[in-house]
Amino acid sequence: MEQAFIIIERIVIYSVLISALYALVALGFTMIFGVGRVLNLAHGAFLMVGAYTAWFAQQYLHWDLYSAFALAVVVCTLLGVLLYHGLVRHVQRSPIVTLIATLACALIIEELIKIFFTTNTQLLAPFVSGSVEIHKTTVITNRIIAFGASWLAIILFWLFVHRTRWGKVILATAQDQDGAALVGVDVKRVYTLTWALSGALAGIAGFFFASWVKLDPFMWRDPLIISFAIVVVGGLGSLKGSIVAAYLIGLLEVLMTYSPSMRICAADFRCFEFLGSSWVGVSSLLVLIAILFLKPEGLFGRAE
Amino acid sequence: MALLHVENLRKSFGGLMAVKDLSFHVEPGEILGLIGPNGAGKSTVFNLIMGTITPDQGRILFKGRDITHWPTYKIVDAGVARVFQIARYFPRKTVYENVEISAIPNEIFVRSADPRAKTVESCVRTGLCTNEHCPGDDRCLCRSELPGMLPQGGLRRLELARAIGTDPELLLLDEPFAGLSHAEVDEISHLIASLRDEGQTIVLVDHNMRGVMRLVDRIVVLCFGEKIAEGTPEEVARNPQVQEAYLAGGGF
Amino acid sequence: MLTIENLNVYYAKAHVLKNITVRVSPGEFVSLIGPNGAGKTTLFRTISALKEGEGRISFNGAPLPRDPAKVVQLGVIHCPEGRHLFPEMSVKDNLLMGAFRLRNFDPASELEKVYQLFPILRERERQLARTLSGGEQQMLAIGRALMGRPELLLLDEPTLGLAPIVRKAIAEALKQINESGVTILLAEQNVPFALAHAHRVYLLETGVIVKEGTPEEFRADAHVQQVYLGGVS
Amino acid sequence: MSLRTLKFALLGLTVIVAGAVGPFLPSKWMTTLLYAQLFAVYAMGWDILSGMTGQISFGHIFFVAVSGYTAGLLNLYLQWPIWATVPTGVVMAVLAGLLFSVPALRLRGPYFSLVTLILPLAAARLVIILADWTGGELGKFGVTPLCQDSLLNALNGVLLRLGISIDGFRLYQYCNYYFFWMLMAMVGGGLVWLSTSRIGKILEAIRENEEAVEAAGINVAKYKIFAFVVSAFIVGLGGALSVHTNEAVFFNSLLSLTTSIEMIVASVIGGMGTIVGALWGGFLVRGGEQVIKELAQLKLPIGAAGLALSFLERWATLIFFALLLVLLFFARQGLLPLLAGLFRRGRRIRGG
Repeated sequence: MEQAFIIIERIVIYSVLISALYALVALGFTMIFGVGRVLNLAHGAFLMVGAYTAWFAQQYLHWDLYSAFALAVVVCTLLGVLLYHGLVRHVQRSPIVTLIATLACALIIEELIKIFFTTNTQLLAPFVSGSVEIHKTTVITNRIIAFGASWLAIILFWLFVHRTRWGKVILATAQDQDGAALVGVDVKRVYTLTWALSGALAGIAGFFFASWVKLDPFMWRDPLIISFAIVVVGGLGSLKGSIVAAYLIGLLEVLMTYSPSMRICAADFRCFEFLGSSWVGVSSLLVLIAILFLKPEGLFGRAE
Repeated sequence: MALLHVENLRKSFGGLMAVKDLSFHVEPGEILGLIGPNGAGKSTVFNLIMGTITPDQGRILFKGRDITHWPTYKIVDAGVARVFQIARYFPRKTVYENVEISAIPNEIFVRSADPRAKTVESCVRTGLCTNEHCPGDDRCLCRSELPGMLPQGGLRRLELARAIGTDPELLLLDEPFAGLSHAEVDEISHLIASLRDEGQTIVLVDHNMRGVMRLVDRIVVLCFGEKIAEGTPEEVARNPQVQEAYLAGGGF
Repeated sequence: MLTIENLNVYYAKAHVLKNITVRVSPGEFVSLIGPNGAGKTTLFRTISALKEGEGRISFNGAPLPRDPAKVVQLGVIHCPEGRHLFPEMSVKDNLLMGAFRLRNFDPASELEKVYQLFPILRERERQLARTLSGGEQQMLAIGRALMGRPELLLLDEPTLGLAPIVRKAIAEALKQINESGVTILLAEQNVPFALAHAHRVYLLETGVIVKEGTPEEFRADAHVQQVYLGGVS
Repeated sequence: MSLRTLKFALLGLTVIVAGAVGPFLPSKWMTTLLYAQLFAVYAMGWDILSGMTGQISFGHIFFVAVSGYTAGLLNLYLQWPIWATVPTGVVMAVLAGLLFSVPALRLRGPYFSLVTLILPLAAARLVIILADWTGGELGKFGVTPLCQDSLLNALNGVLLRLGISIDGFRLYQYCNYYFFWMLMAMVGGGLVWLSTSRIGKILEAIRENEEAVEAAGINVAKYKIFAFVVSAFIVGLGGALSVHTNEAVFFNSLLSLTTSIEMIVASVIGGMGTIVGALWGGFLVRGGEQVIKELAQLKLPIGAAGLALSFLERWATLIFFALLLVLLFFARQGLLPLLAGLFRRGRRIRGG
């Protein structure tokens, strides 16, 4: 009984922590779709660039952690603007070409990282090392910091969008592009701003994502899938929906880690594990496919 | 027996009742005018008949069969065709190929009659290509022309040819004169009259009375989703309710 | 004030507007009538730089810039067909967005002017724009355009799909707006509405201006009477 | 000349050239072209669905994997012979296509593409979970070869009687090469025929305006599902056969996301929806890859050039992707339509 309670407590704490990071990971992706109707398949690669920038600054330039973090955010912001002006702006009209082009960008970034930093796994130094006890659950301190930072970023973002002039302009453009142009909004500038913001958010998310897991040239795929899943479950372009969805998917993944797994073994000792931690990634993908089939507009989205 | 029966049709979008307990019928060989100001629900009625949207209530009978919940292609197969107000063509196919799609039967594995003869017939009948253009069919003018090069009147003919290509018993025309010049209006209305003379049953939607007065046999007047009058053009024109709600419209 | 000379506009290969020449003087109320698909909306979109065109468009003597934001900055404000409101924003926020071009203004008094014109909007102030009825949405769209303090107001099909009583209210409002000194260019299919308060009228058919004159001349014209004023009665 | 005749002529020409150059190819290039032919089959399979109907699939490699893993694993663990594994693999791919296509009818544009992109990602995870059987990312060797000793001996006998003597490895290569050459020719012929038939006309029309097709009395869903099934059949066939050529189930050849994207690129470069264009695009992509690799391996002793080329070696894949991006940008219309345009203009000049 005692044991069961501890497991439930752990599931709750871990899923609350990781879900905040997931929401942050998806935030920039959601915004770009919400405002410009563009699905940026290079979003995961943005996170990766952020993570590697911070790591590079620490490892080779011997910068302190805060400067490395700042550099990561700046580099990602510039990357967002660069990708928009160099590529997306010209192909935006065809959603399919945009998908192919942004995916190709992600693969190019993956190649670049392979060339410069090899395929070896790297570790990013955490802000604070060590761990703390919450009741009877041990939690790595850095993850609590990531949780706090994620929520801080989300709240600041929300305040920016709803309380500032330029935030409202972004909202207006998202709701009706022609309408915005006709009250005097420079729509191209708004797009540039959203891509810069999306890059910055990806830089922050990349830093914490990397310090949560690890760095390698393939690390962009998971955040991209998480962003998809969250955005699709939450309804494309809805911030509130995204946060709820992030928590659903975070909970599902943590549950998967702690779910009793079934090991089925053949006579020759070849085994197959049903459920359990190796299913963490598969479960959210399957949920994603199921939702797209059943309710293409997302659980919390309105049909367009 | 009437060709088409619409019974107590009702459809609302959000809180707005677009079609309200509408009933009317279409006799074989006649042209029925469905008239009403913008937003009266005329296009919604066509969408309901074609199965693009499903009604909240009521049914639609075509040749005695209930087609209310059929998919569009099946309704077209049964013999109802629609001409859209805004042409919905295949921009990268030639005019001829555009019409050809309608002449191809809905079968993947069964070998069926050659669609060529029917395609040429539809092109010629709507004046899209004249017989000189298609003597042996192969050097037909329509073969090299893309729809984007056609004038408004030509596009309307293309739409008509595509509809006729499906061998319809009932033809629904959605604002056939919209966006046409004065001369083109005359041409298209001659074309519609000639189709009627060949025995084609037609339902024609328009928001303006004048263009259709001399074409139609009977008129149903819609206003805010409701039928407010029905009868011959003369009867309807005399109807005080029509004059008040539609023609006069409180000054405009 | 607004001069359009020999304007040609194409969609892909289709020639939508052919050699259009239109002039609007300060303080005028000019209507542009014509059937569906004649090119009225295209003309408006070209003026407000949402669409490219060949020809000269000048405003107060200078060529009109080819960037929608800059056109608005000059006080040429387009109230588009289909309204293009911000559906998830409140009525008030929609109106305030309308004043985006103004650097310093007093929101309360500007809002008050719009509420005077359309009192119903005051009641709906906090409601989301998408929850309004069609007529209220149209009033909001006009109100939003007014918040930008237009010198020239371009109104595209404001009566589309509206009940006669609402049309009457909008016609009255347009008259007041014009009398307060705003120049109006109105595109309408509903000819009686377009003629009601206009000083001058253009008739556009398949991309060509076929007639220009006063409302009286239009009412007297046999062709206009037969085709656009419903020769039934 | 009708479009169909033109396409068959271009296809025939390509097939004849590919067949004729075979004996003159050095071993390395023969392998490259062998895989180029396989890839061309994938690209044509993709084109009949995505190029023709406009439902852009990002994850067609999924159907390669379903068929390839089915065939390979049945052969490895149950010792099924080739004549049983390949049809079973293809049937599984077709079933997967059918199962996927019905609910996918609800999805439009980018949503459809997204779901197809997720399929191979999910499959990759499953392959890794089942690594004890599938070999995970490393793959599993020991699949029965397509060209078995008995077949090679028989071939050798025939050739000897004709007075030709070929050494064992070369013969083995020839066998595989011409096997895929035949597959490419048959698939190409079948798909060119289908794409220029009435069915092809309808598939193209669906790409341009679905509503108008429905209004013409045609069941769009039925045709979309049909295209999906044909497409899954073709790429499934290629996948199952490739497993027997490689004599292994390789994660990288059966489930690589890059290959999935390359199918799109091949078809776009060649001209979407033209089939023959996809075939050419397939050769260009695989050939181009090899050319870049070859260039990268050239080590010239002369200063700057030598440096530049050894630099290329590490950058080969990256340069390849960048080139693809550039091609996507500038050759969006595709090679075949470009040629057809020139051809038409030429005829007009001659005629008028």
